[in-house]
Amino acid sequence: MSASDHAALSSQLSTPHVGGANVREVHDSFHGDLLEVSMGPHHPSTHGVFRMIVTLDGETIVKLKPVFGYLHRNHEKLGETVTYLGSMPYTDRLDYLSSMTNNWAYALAVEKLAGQAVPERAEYVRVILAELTRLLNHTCLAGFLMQDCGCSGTPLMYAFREREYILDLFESLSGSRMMCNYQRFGGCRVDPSADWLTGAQKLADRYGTFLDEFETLLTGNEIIIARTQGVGKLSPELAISAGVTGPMLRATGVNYDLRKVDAYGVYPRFDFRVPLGDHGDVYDRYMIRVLEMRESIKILQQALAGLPAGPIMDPKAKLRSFRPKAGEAYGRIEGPKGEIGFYLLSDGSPNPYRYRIRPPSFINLTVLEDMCLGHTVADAVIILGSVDIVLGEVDR
Amino acid sequence: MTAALILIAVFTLATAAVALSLRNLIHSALLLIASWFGIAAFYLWAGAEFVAFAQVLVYVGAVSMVVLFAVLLTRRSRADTVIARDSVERAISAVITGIAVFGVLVAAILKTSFARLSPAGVPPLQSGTGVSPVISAPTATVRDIGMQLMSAHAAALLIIGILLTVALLGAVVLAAQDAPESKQESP
Amino acid sequence: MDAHPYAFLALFAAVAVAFPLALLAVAQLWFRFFQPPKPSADKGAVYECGIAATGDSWIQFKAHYYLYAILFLIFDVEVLFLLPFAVTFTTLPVGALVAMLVFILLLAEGLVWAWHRGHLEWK
Amino acid sequence: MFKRDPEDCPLSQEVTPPPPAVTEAERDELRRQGILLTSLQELYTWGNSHSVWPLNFGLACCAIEMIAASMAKFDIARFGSEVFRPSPRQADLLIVSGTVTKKMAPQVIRLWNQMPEPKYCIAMGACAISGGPFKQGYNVLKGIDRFIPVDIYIPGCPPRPEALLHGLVQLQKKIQGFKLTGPDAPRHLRDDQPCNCPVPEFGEHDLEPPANPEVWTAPPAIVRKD
Amino acid sequence: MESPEQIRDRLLARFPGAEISVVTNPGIAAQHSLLLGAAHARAIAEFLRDDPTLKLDQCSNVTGIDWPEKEIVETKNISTPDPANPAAPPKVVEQKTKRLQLGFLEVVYHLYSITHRHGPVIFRLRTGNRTDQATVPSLTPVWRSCEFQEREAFDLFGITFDGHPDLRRILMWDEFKDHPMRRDYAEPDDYEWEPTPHGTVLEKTKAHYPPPPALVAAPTVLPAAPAAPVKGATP
Amino acid sequence: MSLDPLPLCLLFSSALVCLGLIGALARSNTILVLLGIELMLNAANLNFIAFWRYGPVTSPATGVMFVMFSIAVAAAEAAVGLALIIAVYRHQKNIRLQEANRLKG
Amino acid sequence: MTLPGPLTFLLQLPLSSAAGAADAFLERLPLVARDWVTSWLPEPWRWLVNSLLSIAIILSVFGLLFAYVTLAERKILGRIQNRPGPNRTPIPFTKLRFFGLAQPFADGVKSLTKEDVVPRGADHLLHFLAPVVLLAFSILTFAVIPYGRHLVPVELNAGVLYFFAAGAATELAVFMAGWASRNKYSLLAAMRALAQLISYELPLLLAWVPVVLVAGTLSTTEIVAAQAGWQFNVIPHWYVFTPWGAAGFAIFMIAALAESNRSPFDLPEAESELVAGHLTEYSGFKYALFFMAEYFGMIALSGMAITLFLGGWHAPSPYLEFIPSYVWFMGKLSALLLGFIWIRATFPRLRMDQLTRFAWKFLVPLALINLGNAAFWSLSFHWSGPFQILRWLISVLVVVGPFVLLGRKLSAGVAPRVYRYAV
Amino acid sequence: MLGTGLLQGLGVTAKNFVGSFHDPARLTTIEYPEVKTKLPEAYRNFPFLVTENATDPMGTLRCVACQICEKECPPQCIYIEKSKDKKPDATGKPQLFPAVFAIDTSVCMSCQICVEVCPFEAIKMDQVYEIATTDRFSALLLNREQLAKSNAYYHEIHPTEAAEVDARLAAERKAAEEKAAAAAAAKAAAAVAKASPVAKPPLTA
Ligand code: SF4
Ligand code: SF4
Ligand code: SF4
Repeated sequence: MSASDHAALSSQLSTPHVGGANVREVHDSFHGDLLEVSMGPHHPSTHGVFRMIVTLDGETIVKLKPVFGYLHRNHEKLGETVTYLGSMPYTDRLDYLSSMTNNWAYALAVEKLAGQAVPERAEYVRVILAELTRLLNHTCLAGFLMQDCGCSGTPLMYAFREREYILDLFESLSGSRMMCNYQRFGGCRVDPSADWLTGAQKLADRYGTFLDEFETLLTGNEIIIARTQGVGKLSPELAISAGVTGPMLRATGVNYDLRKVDAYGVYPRFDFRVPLGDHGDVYDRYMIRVLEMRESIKILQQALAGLPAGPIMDPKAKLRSFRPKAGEAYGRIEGPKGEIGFYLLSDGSPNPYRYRIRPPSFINLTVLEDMCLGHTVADAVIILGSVDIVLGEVDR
Repeated sequence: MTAALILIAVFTLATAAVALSLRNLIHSALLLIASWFGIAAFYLWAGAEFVAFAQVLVYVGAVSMVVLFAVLLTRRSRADTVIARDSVERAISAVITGIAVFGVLVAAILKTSFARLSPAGVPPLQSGTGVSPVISAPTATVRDIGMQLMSAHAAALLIIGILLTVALLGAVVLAAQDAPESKQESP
Repeated sequence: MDAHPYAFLALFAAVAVAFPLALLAVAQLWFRFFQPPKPSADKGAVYECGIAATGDSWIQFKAHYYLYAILFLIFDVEVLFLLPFAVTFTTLPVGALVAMLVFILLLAEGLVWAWHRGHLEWK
Repeated sequence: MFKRDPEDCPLSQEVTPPPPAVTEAERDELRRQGILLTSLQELYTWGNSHSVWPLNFGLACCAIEMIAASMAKFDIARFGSEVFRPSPRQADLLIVSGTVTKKMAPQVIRLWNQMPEPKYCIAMGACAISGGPFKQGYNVLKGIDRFIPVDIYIPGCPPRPEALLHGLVQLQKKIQGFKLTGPDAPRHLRDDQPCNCPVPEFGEHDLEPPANPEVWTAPPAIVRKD
Repeated sequence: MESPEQIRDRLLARFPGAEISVVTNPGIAAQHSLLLGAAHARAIAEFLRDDPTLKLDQCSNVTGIDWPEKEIVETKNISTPDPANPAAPPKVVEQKTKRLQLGFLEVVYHLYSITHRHGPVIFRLRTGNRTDQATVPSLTPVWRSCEFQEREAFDLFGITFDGHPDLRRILMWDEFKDHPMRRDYAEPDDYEWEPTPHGTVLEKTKAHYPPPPALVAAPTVLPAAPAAPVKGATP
Repeated sequence: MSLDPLPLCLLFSSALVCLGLIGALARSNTILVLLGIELMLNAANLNFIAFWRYGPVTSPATGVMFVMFSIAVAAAEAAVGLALIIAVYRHQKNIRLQEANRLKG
Repeated sequence: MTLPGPLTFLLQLPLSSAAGAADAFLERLPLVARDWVTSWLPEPWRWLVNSLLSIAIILSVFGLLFAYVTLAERKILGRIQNRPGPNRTPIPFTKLRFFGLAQPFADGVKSLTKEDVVPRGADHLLHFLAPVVLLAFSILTFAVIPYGRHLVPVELNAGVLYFFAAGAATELAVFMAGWASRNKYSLLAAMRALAQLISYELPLLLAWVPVVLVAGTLSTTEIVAAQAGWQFNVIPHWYVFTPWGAAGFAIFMIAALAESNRSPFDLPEAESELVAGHLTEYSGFKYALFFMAEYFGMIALSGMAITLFLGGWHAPSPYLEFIPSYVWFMGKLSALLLGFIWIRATFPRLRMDQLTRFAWKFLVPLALINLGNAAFWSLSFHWSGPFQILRWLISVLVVVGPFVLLGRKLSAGVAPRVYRYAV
Repeated sequence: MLGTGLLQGLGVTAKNFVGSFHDPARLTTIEYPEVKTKLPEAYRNFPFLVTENATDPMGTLRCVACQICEKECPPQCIYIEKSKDKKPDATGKPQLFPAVFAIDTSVCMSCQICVEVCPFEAIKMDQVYEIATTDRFSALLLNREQLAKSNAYYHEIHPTEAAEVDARLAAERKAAEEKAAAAAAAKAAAAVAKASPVAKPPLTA
C-alpha cells in the first residue's frame, strides 16, 4: 500500500464520511492480487450467521462488505399478525442475550401507545432486571470479545459462569433462562419474592469481586492492550451521523445515555455516572462496558434498597382483547447494546398495523467497514466483536 | 556403505532432475528441498556431521523460505503456479551441453587413479561386523571446526561477515524499494 | 548389516516416515473393508464458510515479509558460524574473540539498519 | 437402533420401532463373522460415540444455550464433545441450533455436505425442527429436516443445556447401536446410500426446490375442521 | 424543543414553496409528525441536521409503511337547512361517500439531537404510488445511519431511494423478487406438514392436503369428493 | 574400482553439476535458473567433502571449512539473487530470463 | 555413544559417584530389559532389532504421552475454567469410566475411521505429504534428546544442531499443508506460518548459543553432563539458575511456544480469524497426524529445553538422586507441558505484526545481548568472593536492563487508560 | 514492566485451577445425567392439561375447549376440537371438553401465554425437558392423552402456584355454588320455570 493510499485511508477513517460508498480498489500487482475472503456466515467469530466479504491485500483489509439477512426471521411481519401481547415473547428472541430489556422497550412503546400507567414497584423491578441484563450482556460480550482475541475459552467460561447466576435469577422469576417474556403492558408478570430479592442482592454484592478478578485476568494484559488499543477507531462525528448508540457511542466520548437523556422509568432517582472513552477504539469499547457494569451494580444496590411495596401490575391493564387507540408511538430505552426502540402504529385492531424495531446493533454495524479499513483480518474480528452484535436483532 | 552412497546419489539426482523439469514452481522448489536433503545425507554419510546439519538448517530452513516467497511473489496474477513451457530448442541444446560436460567430467574421473590419493587407513568399505561403529577417516568435530575457523580462517570469517552484511543490505534494498514510505507509516 | 555410525539415524528416519504412513494405511484398510467412500460435488468443494467458494486461492500473494525471510537467511548463516566459535570459546585467544565480535557486530549492524529503515515492521 | 426408554421421553408417544426381524441367513452370517467383527463393532461404536466433535456453528438463540452447554455449569466436555471444530472437515456433529432461514439454508446444507462421514445432525430447538415460533415467516425454513437427515430432535425454545446433553446422550446411544455390516448398518457404512444432499438454489420467491424429497416426506395428512 | 408546527413554520420560511404539513397523531402518545414533499426533503433534512436550535444530528429510526389502496367509506352528517322552512332545525342527513384512497408507501424518520438532547422530531416522506413511483430521495448523505435502514425499506417494501450510494437487497437474497413487508405479499406456500392448523394457516394447509378418501366421510368442512363415478355408474 | 567411494562421489557430484547446468541453461524462469546454479554450488561442495574424506590428508577440517564458507556464499547469493528477481518482477511483471535483458536499457 | 550399541559400551560410561548399585540398575533398567529381550537373537540381527525396539519404545512412550497430554490439556483447561473436563468415556468393552482415561483413544478410533476428504482443486500430493512430513520430522527430533543417564537414542557430536535442523523442516510442512489445500484461509495461514516460523527460528537458535558457549559442546549428553553437581548441595548447576541461563530459557520457551504454534502464537490456526487455518481442509486421520505432530513438536522442544537449561535428567537435589534419571526427565517434561497448557488457558493471541515485532525487535536483540552476557559469564568464571557478587550483579543487569528498555519500546503508545465520567 | 499483566492473568487462572479442587464456586459443573439441576418452581417448558383426577384423566380435564388459548398462542401450535356433547366436570356441571387437543412441541415457544389467557386454569406449564427424540412426526405432536397430567403433578412441580390456583378455584366454586343456591332459592321463591343459568366464570384470571 503506498503512502498516498494510506493518507487517503486515514483521512477516510477520520472524517465523518457520510457517503456510504467506500469501495476502494487498490491494486498494485507487486503487492499481489486482492483476495476476496468470505468471513461467515459460518465462521467462529461472527457471533452467529453474519457475513463479511473482506477484500484483502495480503492481510490488510481494503474493502469490507457486510451481508445481512441470514437470520432474518420476519419478526416485523409476524408482529403485524399476532396480538400486542403475542409479540412480547417474540421480543425475547430479538437480542437473545438481553430479553428483559427488549421486553421493557416493547412494553414501554405499547404503554406510550395506549397511555398505560405502570406502578412504581414494577418500575423498580424493571430497573433491577434491566441492570442485571446489562451485567449479563456486557459480561458475555467481554467473554466473546476475548474469545475473538484468541483466548482459549477461559474468559468466556468465567463470563458464562457468572451469567448462569444471573440466569438462575431470571429463571426463578420468569420461568425461563433466556426467553423471559416477563414484562407486561402496565407492569410485570409476577412479583419477585423476598427470596428472589435476597438472591439479587447477593449477586449485586459479589458481582464486583468477580469483575475485579475478570479485570485482573484481562484489563492489564499486555497482549490485550496491544491487540485492542488503536484498533477500530471511530470518530464521534461519524458515530453520531451513523446513529451509533450505546457503549460504542460513549466510547467515542459522546455523553449520551438514554437513562440520563430520556430519564425513563425511575432512573432519575438513582445516582450513577456515565463512563466516557476518548479514543473510540476497541479497548475503549471494552473498558466502557466494564465500567458500565460497575455503575450497574451501583444502580442495582440502590434499586434493591429502594424497592417500594405495592402492586406489580396496573389493575387497569388488560391482558386479552387489548386494542389500543389508533395512533402511533415510538418508545426507546437504553439497552445494553444501545438504543432499542419500538415504533408501533395502531389502527385500533388487536394487532399492530406496523410493528417496527429499531435494532441498535444493526445500526451500529453501519460503521463496521469504516472501522475495519486498513486493519488486518485479526483486527476485523475483534472490531466486530467489540460492536457487540446479536444476529437475532441485526436481522430480526 | 557404497550402496548407501548410491542410494543417496540416486535420490538426490532424481529429485533434482525432476525439480528442474517441472512446470509447477512450488513443486520444483519442494523437490529441490528434498534434493538438498539428499546432499545433507551425503555429508552425513561422509562423516561431516556439522556440515550436514548446517546444510539442512540453512538450505531447508532458510533458503527454501526465500525461494518459496520468491515463487509466491512472482507468479503472474490469477494464473496457476504452472509456468509457461520453455522453448524446446533451448532445452535440447542445454541437455546436449550438459551431457557433453558430464562426459568430459566422467572421462576425467575415470582416468585418474585415486589409489595414491587415498589416505592410508581408510578402509575401502566397512561391511558386516557391526561391532565397531568407529570411523577412521578424518573426522571434524565441531571443536575442530571451531579451532580452524577461529585461527586459520579468521580472516575468511571476517570476509564472510562482510559479505553477509552486504548481501543483507543489498537484498533488502532490492526487495523493498518502497521502504522509505513504509518507514513514514510505521509509528 | 551395515553399522555405520549414522545407520541408526537412517533407521530412525525410515521409521519416522513409515510411522505416519502405516497409520494412514490402517485407516485405508478400514475404508476398504467397511466404509465405502462417499464423494460428492459439495464435499469436494473448498470450504468457505458455507458459501460456494469464489475465486482461486492460489493467487499471487502480497508478502512483504519476504524481507523477514532474507533477514532470517542471513542470520541463520551467522548462527552457523557462531556455533563452532561458541564451542571453542573458552579456549580461544583474544584475537579470535575480537574477530568474532567484529563478525557479530557487522551483522548486528545489519539488523539495526533494517530496524531503523522500518523493514522489521509487518506490512 | 436403540430402544427409547419410556422414562427418557415421558412426553412422547410410544414410538419404539420393533427391531427388524433377523432372517436365518443373516443369523448365519453373523455367526460366521463372529467375535472379531463384534468386537470391532464394539470398538468402532465406542470410539465414535465418545468422540463426537460438534461443528462450531451457531445460528440463533439456541446457539447461546449450546454454548452454555459447553460452559462450566454443564460442561459438554465430560462427554468428550467440547472439541468444537471450526471447520466442517473435522466435525462429526452438526448441531443446528436455531432458526434456519431460507437465506441460510443452502449454507447449512453445504456445510453438512462438506462434513466427512460419519456425521450426525441434531436439530436443536423448535426453530431447527419446524421453524418454531417463526414458522409463519416468509424467510424461515420449516425445519432443517426438509433438506438434511436429522438424527436427534430436541424440542424447546430454547432447550435447556441439559436437554442438549440429553440429546447428545441419545445420539451416543444411537451410535452405540450401529451395526458394521448388513442391512441395519447406518447410512455411511453402506454403499447403496448416497450421502449428498443437493443444495437448493435461491429462487425468485422461495428456495428451489423447497424441500428435498429424498430426505423428507410429509407424513400422512392430518385434515381437520376449522 | 419546538413543536412540529413551529418547525413547519420555520421551514416554510426558510424553504418557501416546500410542501410541508403536520400529520397529527390521534393516539395517546401524540407524537405528531411532519409530512415533507420529496422535492425539498434532502435540503430540509440538511437544515434540520445543521440548524443550531434543532441540531437533529442523529437519525435514529427509519422505517417504511405500506398503505395499500383501500376504499374508505366516510359517513358524514350533512345538515341541510330545510329550504322550505329555514327556521326549522336543519335536517340532518347521513351521507355516505365512498372514496378510493390511493395506495402509497411511506417512510418515517425519527430524529433526535444528541447535542441538545431533545427529540424526537418525526417526519415522513410518501411515494406517489406503490408501483412505478415508489421513489423518495435518499437521506443517507445527510445521516449515515439511514444507509442500512433505507436498504432495508428498499428490500422489504420496495421503496426506491434516490441517491442512495448502494441500494441493494439487504435481508433477502438478491434473486428474490417480492417485497415481503407489503401487506399484499403472498408468502411462498410450504405448509405440507401442519399438525395444528387453524385460522389462515388452515386455509393454506388445505391446498396441500387433498382430502384423503378415508376422511371424506368424516364431517369436515372440506368440500366433499365429487361423486361423479357414482353418477356414471347409473346411466 | 566401482566400489571405491571417491570416484563414486565425484561421479555423483559431476552428475549434479551437469543437472544444475542443464537446468540453468534450459529453463527460462529466473528462479529455476537460480536454483540450477544453487545445485551446481552444492555439487562443488560435494567434491570438497569427498576430497576431504578420501583425499590426501591436509589440515583436519579444511574441506569442511570450505563447505561452510560455500554455504554462506550460496546463502548470500540466494538472498541477493531472489531479491533481484523480485525487483525485476516488480518493474516488468515478468521473470522470464529473455525478457529480463530489458533491464540494460 | 549410541544406545543401540552393545551393552559393553554402557559399562564404560562414567557412573555418577552417588549412584549406588541398585540405582545404577534402575538407571539402566530399560536398556537391560531391551538387551535381555534381544539376547537370544543371532549377533548380526541384534543391532537391528535393538534399534527398532528403541525406536518403538520412544514412539510408544511419546505416543502415549501425546495421548495423555491432549487429555491433560483438556482436563486442566477444564479445571482452570471451573469444570472437570472429559471424564465419562469408559474403557472399551467395559463400563469402567476411570476418569475418562480412555478418551484419547476414543478420539483416535474416531479419527481413524473418519472419512478422509481432499478438496477437488487441491494439490493432492502435497496435501497427502504435508502431515507425513510434519510428523516424520517431529519424530526425528526425538533422536538426540537424552532421556536418562544412559538413555540417548543417538549421540551426535552436533546433536543440538541436528535437533534444530530437523525442526526447521516442519515449517515447510505447515506451508505445504496450507498451500496445497487451495483454501483461502489455509493460504493465509500458510503465509502466516512461514512468517511466524522464520521470525521465531532465529531467537530459538540464538537462545541456546550461550549454552553452547558455556558448555563448550554441541552434544546433548555433554551439555547435560556439564550441568551436573550442586552449589552447596542445594542449588543445582543448571543453566537456568544463572542470569543468562534464565534469560535464555525464557527466550527459548517463548520461541518454542511460537515454533510449536501454541497460544498465544497460534496464528496459523487462529480459530477466530482463519477458521482452522492450514488445517481447514484436513479431515480424518491426516488431521490427527497434524495434531500429533504438533504435540510431538511441543514435547520435543520441551525436552530440548530441559536438556539445555534445566539440567536434563539430573535430579534437583543430591538427596533425590535415587530416583532414576528418566523419571526426573519425565517430571520436568510434565512440568513444562503443564506450563504450556497453563499459558494456553490464559493468554489471548497476538496479531501478526505484533508477533513479528516481538520476535525481531525484542527477542533477537535480547538473545544477542544474552550471548554477550554468557560470554562474560564464561570469561569471569574464576571471579570469586565479592567479585562473584559483582559478576552476578553485572550479569543480572545485562539481562534486566535491555529487557526493560526493549520492553518499554515495544509497548510504546499503549498502556492501561484512565476514563472520565459524565454524571 | 512488560509482562506484569500477563503474570497477573496467570495468577488468576492458577487460582481457579487450584480452587477447582476445593472450592465449589470454582467447580460449578452439575454432572448432568447423574445429578440434575434443581429446577426453580417457576420453570416452564411445555404446557400440559390439568386433570382433577389422575385415575380418569380424560374425564376430569379442566379444559372446556373454549379455544381461547388456541387463538392467543402466538405461533399457533395448539389445536382444539370441541366435543359434540357435554360431560360433567369436577363440580358436576356439564361442560364441553376437547375432543382433540394437540400441541405441537416442535413449534411451541414455551411462552406461557396460553396459561395466562386460560380462564379455567386448565393449562399449565410442565417442567420436563428430557424429550430429545429420533422421531419428529409422531413424538413431538402431543395429543390430549399425553398432555393430561394430574393436579397432584401440578402441585408437585409448581407448589406455590398450584396452591393459589386451588384456593382461587375453590373460592370460585364456592361463589358459584352460593350463587346457584341463591338462584335456586330465588327460583324456588319466584317459581320461575326456567333452567338455572350456568354461572359464568370470570374471563380474566
Ligand atoms: S427455538 Fe426458540 S430459542 Fe431456539 S432459535 Fe428458535 S426462537 Fe430461538
Ligand atoms: S383456554 Fe383453557 S379452557 Fe380454553 S381451550 Fe385453552 S386450555 Fe381449554
Ligand atoms: S406456551 Fe406459548 S407457544 Fe406454547 S402452546 Fe402455550 S401459548 Fe403456544
